[in-house]
Amino acid sequence: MSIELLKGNVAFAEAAVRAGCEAYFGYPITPQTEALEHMARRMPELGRVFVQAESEVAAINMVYGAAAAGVRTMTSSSSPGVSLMMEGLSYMAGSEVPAVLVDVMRGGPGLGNIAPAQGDYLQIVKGGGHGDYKMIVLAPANVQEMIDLTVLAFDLADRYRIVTVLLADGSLGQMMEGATLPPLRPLTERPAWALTGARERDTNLVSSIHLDPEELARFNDHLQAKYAEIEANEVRFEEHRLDDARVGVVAFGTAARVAKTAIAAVRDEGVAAGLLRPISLWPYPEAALRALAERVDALLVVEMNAGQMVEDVRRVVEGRVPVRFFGRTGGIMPMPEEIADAIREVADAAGAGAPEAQPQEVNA
Amino acid sequence: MSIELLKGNVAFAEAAVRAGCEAYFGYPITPQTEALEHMARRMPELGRVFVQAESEVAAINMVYGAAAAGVRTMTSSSSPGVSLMMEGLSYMAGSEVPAVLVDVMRGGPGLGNIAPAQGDYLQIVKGGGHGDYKMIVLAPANVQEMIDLTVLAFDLADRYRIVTVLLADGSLGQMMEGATLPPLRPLTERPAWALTGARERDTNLVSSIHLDPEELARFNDHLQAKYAEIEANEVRFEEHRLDDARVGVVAFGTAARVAKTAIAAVRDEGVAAGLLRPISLWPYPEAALRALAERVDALLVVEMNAGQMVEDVRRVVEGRVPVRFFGRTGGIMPMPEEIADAIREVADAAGAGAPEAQPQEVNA
Amino acid sequence: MTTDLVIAGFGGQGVLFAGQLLAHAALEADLHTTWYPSYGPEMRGGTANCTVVISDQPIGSPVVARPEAAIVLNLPSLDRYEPLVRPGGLLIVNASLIDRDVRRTDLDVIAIPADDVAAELGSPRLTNMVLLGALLARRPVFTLDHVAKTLEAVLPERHRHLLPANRAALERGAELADAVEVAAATG
Amino acid sequence: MTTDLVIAGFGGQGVLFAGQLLAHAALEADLHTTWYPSYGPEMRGGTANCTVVISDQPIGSPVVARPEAAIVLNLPSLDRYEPLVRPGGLLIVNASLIDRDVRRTDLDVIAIPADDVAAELGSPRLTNMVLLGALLARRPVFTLDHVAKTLEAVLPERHRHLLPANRAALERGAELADAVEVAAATG
Amino acid sequence: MKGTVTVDDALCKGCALCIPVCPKGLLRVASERFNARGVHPAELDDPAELCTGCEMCAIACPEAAITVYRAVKA
Amino acid sequence: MKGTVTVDDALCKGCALCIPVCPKGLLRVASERFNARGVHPAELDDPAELCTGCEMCAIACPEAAITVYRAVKA
Amino acid sequence: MTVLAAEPLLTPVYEYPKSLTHVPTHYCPGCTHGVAHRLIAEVIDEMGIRQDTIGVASVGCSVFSYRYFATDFAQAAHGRAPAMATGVKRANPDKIVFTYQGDGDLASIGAAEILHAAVRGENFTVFFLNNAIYGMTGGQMAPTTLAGQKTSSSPDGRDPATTGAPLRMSELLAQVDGAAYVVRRSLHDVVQIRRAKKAIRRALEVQRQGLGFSMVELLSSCPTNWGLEPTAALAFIRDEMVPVFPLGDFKLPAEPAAAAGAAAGTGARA
Amino acid sequence: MTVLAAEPLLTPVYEYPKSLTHVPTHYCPGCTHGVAHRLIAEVIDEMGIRQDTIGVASVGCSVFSYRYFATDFAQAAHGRAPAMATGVKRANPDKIVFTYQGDGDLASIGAAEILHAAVRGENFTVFFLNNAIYGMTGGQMAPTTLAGQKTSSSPDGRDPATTGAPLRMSELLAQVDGAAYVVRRSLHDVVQIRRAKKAIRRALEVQRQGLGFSMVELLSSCPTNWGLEPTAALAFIRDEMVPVFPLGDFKLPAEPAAAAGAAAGTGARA
Ligand SMILES: Cc1ncc(C[n+]2csc(CCOP(=O)(O)OP(=O)(O)O)c2C)c(N)n1
Ligand SMILES: Cc1ncc(C[n+]2csc(CCOP(=O)(O)OP(=O)(O)O)c2C)c(N)n1
Ligand code: SF4
Ligand code: SF4
Ligand code: SF4
Ligand code: SF4
Ligand code: SF4
Ligand code: SF4
Ligand SMILES: [Mg+2]
Ligand SMILES: [Mg+2]
Repeated sequence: MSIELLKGNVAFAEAAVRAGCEAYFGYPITPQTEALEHMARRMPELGRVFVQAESEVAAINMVYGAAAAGVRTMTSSSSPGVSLMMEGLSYMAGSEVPAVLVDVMRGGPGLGNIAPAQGDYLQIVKGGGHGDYKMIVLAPANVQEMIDLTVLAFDLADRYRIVTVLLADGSLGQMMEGATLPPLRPLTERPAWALTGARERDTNLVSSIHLDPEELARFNDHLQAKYAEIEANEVRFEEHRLDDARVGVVAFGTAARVAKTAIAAVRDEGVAAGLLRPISLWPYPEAALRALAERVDALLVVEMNAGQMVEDVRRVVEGRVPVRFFGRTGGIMPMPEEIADAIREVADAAGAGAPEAQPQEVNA
Repeated sequence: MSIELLKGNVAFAEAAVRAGCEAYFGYPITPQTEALEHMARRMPELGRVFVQAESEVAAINMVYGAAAAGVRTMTSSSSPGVSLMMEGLSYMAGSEVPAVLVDVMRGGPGLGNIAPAQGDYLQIVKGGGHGDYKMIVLAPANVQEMIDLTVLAFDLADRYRIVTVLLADGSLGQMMEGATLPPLRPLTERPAWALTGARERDTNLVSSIHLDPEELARFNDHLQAKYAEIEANEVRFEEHRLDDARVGVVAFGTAARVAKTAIAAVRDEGVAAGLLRPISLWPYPEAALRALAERVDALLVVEMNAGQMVEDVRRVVEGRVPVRFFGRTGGIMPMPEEIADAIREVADAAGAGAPEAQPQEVNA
Repeated sequence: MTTDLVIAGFGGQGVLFAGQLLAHAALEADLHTTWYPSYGPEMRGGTANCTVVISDQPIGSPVVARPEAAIVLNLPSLDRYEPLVRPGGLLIVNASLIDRDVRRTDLDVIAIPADDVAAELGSPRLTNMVLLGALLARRPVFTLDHVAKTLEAVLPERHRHLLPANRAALERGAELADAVEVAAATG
Repeated sequence: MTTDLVIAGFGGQGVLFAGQLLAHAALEADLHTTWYPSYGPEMRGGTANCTVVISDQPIGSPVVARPEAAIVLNLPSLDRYEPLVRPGGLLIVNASLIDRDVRRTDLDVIAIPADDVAAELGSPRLTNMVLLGALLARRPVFTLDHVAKTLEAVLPERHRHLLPANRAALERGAELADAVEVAAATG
Repeated sequence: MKGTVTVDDALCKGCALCIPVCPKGLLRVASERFNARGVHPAELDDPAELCTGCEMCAIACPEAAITVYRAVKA
Repeated sequence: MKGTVTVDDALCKGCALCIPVCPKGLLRVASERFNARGVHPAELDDPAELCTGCEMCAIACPEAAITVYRAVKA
Repeated sequence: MTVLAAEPLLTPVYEYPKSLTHVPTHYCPGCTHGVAHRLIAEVIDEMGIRQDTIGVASVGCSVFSYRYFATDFAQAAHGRAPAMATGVKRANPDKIVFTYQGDGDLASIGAAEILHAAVRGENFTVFFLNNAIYGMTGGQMAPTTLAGQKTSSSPDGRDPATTGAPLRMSELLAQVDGAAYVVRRSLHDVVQIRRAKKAIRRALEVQRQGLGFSMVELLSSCPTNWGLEPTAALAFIRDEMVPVFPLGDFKLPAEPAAAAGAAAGTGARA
Repeated sequence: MTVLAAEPLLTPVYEYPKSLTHVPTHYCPGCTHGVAHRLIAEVIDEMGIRQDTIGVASVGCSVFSYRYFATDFAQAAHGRAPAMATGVKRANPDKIVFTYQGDGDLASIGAAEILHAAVRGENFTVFFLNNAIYGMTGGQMAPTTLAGQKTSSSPDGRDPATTGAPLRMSELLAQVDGAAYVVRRSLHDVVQIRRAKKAIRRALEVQRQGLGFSMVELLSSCPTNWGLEPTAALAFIRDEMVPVFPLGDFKLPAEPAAAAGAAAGTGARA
């Protein structure tokens, strides 16, 4: 369990292997291809399944099949490839199979570029596929979390029979950082509902069709009840220097880690800023955010997009406190200096700026 | 310009023809197939392009091509088919080509069923594809609007070089109602940016790639500026019996028209309910909703899904007034009686119930 | 003033067309109308039904939980719609295919052996018109004449020769309905 | 205490590996570190660079707008990074490929003909190590020894024989840097 | 009697595909009665006990509605 | 002189594909100089004016960097 | 053994297959989807593999086929059954996996998935019901629709100039090295049905032997959307479809020597 | 006419094509994508159709091909160039439309789109650059990767047992009635390059005559991801690829009589 210098893409792939992923299906796309390449080597080595699919459409439907067969399975891709998976993801939700998807986001829309971005928040968190469904969405902010949250993703997927998404970005995929890999876990048992041949049991069916509206409505009620349970149990977030904060920064993933550097900088000037970092983007840390909104003077949402999560923040905060947004698009990582400037501005506007900029007590 | 009894699917298809649609590409799917079938007959009749694509993936990319060539073009589909178009739609946003997409929504998630639903709100309105992009989304509530908004969709698409979506549901597609078709318009000229061969001009390029992050960021800024312009100019909504309303119902499409029947019923009992019906789901009628929230005691959002637009309502209302939700999933249309019950409950809870249920003045 | 009704039977029994004819007639009479179909899972031979709403006001919901009238052409449709018709409403039953009695006593029930009547009139395809005639006898939203004229307008050229037979079926249905006393008091 | 730097050049000049070596060395020394690469659009022969941050604290941003040090291996990289290095920072220039002078006067500039030195040492692949040696002379985050040991640990077996040459390159680079006076005052 | 067949009324859709394939012409549509799905089912009309149990009808039936029996030497 | 060629330095990537195809072996890599993209470009080395303008080199060049000239009877 | 009458003793020689569920199908009267189901079920019975078999239903009229087979089943997205089956089979290499797909599903939207399943030599079996039309959605043109055939999306008959000529998938997939067994049969009469059953058996045997991708294309009727009576629909298959989609063995496994005697890719009529 | 020296008068016989933009490419040194570009541009020049031509770039190393051609251009989503080109061409029936696609793009993710463009007989031209690898994403296995070939996603060499054998798209598409002209050429030496150019010309002529779908497959090098020097990469095409992907004419238009003399579908080497 020693610390190794690991590339994010390799880290999550190997973490999946350690978590007992038995079948990987994927299609190359920058900036996550190293993960597929890692799996191409590792899975056959362990006698597990690696298939380079003909497309992302095929990949997600292969995952669907392997998941229906009851094995831990996954795919990984990046934004355009993930867009091609929307139908498949909706089907998987509609038949309640567990699986893990890693989206290493890049600049969009369209072909865009291969630089890091967070432009798929709405697509992944709100459901880019048709119908009412949710996926658990986990947002790592460093290579260690790429590992830990991948393992957690498999566990949550199985526990709730749901697709769990690791929503990373090109920066987390491409960067190297010190991190520790967990030991290799034994493979999981096939669940009772899985398709393994109807030997000594009734036949099993994995399907998302409910032609009768009343029946489909009941199924949807069941899904919604499950989602409510997940909302009650699986919220995850990090609070960073929030104890005395007057300005709350809300950010996830890479934007959050850059924001930490910015917060350190403005703290040195006496601006009491802190960070709420949602780790689970769904379920969203609504209670924590609401509580934060009660105690700070203003919120600043920082994202590597044109403003997506900020909609959720506004929805949850319900006007309790001004919500400002700072974003960079195009695959540009915001620089700590830019974020610090934004924090200063928000603080000044809210009367929570640095001591010299305003008269009231700082040590309050 | 006489009133005809028209099926919704046929109505919007013929409206597209009249609006000068030169190329239709589609793939059969219930409950919108009549539109494709209508186009299969009408387009060749007029010497225009009809292609039954091999899939929805192909259909949207054919639309992309025809749009790039500068002709009015469209496709239509239903929920699972629309999910397959997400990559293509993101590309089209990324290269700013105009086109019209009609989504005749059905019960989901997955294969679900073919009954009417509104479960694609988030997918269509928030962007089911990757990256930061928007589509203008128009929600008809009767067959006449299936026609009028289709014509408008083409005009808006061209004006802003954007994909405009007609977000209908199986009920609007399948029902027949009296409606008037507009006269056949002349075909539009090819715009200057279109791909028509570089004769007596520089070469044109239709592309969504911007490898340099700064360049892509600038492009995104341009997109966002365009979106802001659309938000300023293209908000559309209907206010129904809101003048004296104490309970505001917010609903779109079929849910809204059923709600009208419910409102009539509760009004007869003295419950002062009214309806705000967003016609443009993006841009969303935020100002109208905010104003409404200032003057009613409570809002009730009614949708044929598990609660999607209600997120936007909550975001906009910012806690000004309680927001309640009533929804039916599975392809079930809510019955007027159910909605009336929900209105009564909300009214009672907010102290805006029927006269006998509460003491205060009714004529206020 | 709003009338709403359901016409239900097997696919192929002409229930959808009968509803459309009513809707067309309504439009011809400058009324508002909606026609809304629904099908069972079978590819053919399964159930089909449609809801027609006719009103002098713009119509909200095109579906109704409890229709004011129902025409049922087969047993599954009777089973499904008998409990739903509004108290005091109208229930028209195709007695040729349905041999059970209607259980509710708060409805105006008209049972007509419509398939047999249609056969007598020379075509099994007239069943729906016979029943429609019965409906119009009880709910005179339009005259038979108006409906027959509408039929003339909507029938494709190649089917025009069927007009007299259709008219006869409408009339026969109306006659048979007129012969039935209004049974139920308004609930 | 945080050090951040950029290493930039053509793809194939070993800039990514040089950065990784620093990151490995940092980890070996129980420090926090991030390595972050970036490439130009060319499939090969284009530009490549990496940012390395080393700190005794957890690292926020893996990229820096204004690095504290930069090693530039070709002219486009000098053009790009010269304006960005923090005032008073360190700029190490591969003089073999860059014939223009550094314009800024508020930097500690070390120009080394690293390709030529590498050629002298017997392999054109040692350019990056020569420049790294120069960096370590000016920013003694680790000893040359520590870096050489790290190299031993990370080099795949089949490349182990290159260790002595690499070590020599590091040392030669350090020597050449030591020979250059610290020019700029802290801006 | 060499063989006989039964038609499962619950499964039969009255498609009549079994009828022309019987080499002896022993099957007919029961046009005087409906089954539960509202169609006239097929039935064996073999007063002379000509059925050979050749299975042709069963092979043609899309609903697997026909069971074929053959006489065994007792 | 029957022909000659020029190599566009701005386009040449130094891939050397033109070199083996010249029937007269007249092209070489200019290993003593770099072009702006940092590679050694190809160049004609034809002091004896042997080039026939046969175009082989140009046909092989992926960058369309070579222009071929042929002598015309003046 | 059921005894019908006292004398003589009558033994059932053809009974409802054990691998069907006794649920009445939703297919139109006379639709040969039902025949295909029955044949597959009979073969599963005969091979004794019901408990080891996993089916993958597609989207088309056969979307509910999972209701009728007494085996484990998955229901795939439109066109993606071969991808889903890849996942199912790779996770269950010792089970028998089959897909059941229509011509719209397999030859149109799912063209990439079927081709690549064949290319990879996925060791499962595809039952490809070609009825030259989109049945479920009400009769639109399929890639296999005949030239001149009227459908709801080719109202004047399919025009090869704008929509192409019928696509012969068996011939196409037989080109691919990973395909072990690719044949076309028809369901239009008793003789053909018997041949079809043999092919179904052979395909599942090929899978059991691990020889790679196997596919049985079955020409099937759609009386409803063709607008023909059930028997006329069978005649349509025989007279109109078979000439365009010749019956035959397009790819047979190398060993053991092909029993049917037809060489791979010859397309000789069976 | 440029004059280089005074005596003798030198006339350019080979010049930079007018249909290229003079923008230096981003391709790796020695990559034959550049050769293909040049040939297409030369043919466009010779046919005088630059102002009537619309290209559709795909996603792969050639994603930026729009930068290099001096014609109108669209940039399609990965694999979807044939669908996009269908839209472009149907809206511009009198223009010359071509797609430029790699083997990952055309044979893998875009398999359905290319097949159906061919089935419909779409009247545009496809230039299919087969380099047996995914160049742009750094060298993963393609459907055309040779058996045993090491790539970053087949690190021990492509194993036909689990990943299938190389897919021959030209042979496959030639099966389809809508395909008018389908040939394979190579870019590995001057003779082959000349033949390739002729085929490119022929394909565009076929389109100009409205005969239907045309495709020229070009065996191309990827020195970078094959890990070979440019010249060694050309030898790899000749020695390793050509035996698996035989050069030849797989489909020629019925009339006028095929000039090359090779019968459709014979796969005879050119
Ligand atoms: C993504 C998607 N697109 C379209 C449909 C609608 N759809 C259902 S079945 C079908 C075609 C079925 O035709 P075929 O595969 O030939 O089967 P058949 O009904 O003829 O047996 C289509 C287009 C769908 N369910 N999903
Ligand atoms: C939907 C989608 N999936 C994956 C990618 C990533 N991608 C870009 S190019 C490419 C493969 C290119 O290979 P090929 O088509 O053979 O072209 P080459 O680079 O070899 O010329 C892939 C997988 C993408 N851009 N979009
Ligand atoms: S078993 Fe043979 S003889 Fe008997 S009814 Fe059936 S087809 Fe006729
Ligand atoms: S073939 Fe079968 S379903 Fe059809 S009529 Fe005969 S027994 Fe009935
Ligand atoms: S034109 Fe011919 S002879 Fe002249 S340099 Fe080129 S290849 Fe050699
Ligand atoms: S082939 Fe072209 S690019 Fe390559 S070295 Fe020769 S001139 Fe330069
Ligand atoms: S629609 Fe056609 S294919 Fe579908 S069940 Fe009916 S007859 Fe069979
Ligand atoms: S990666 Fe390969 S295909 Fe791409 S440009 Fe380089 S050599 Fe050519
Ligand atoms: Mg079909
Ligand atoms: Mg390639």
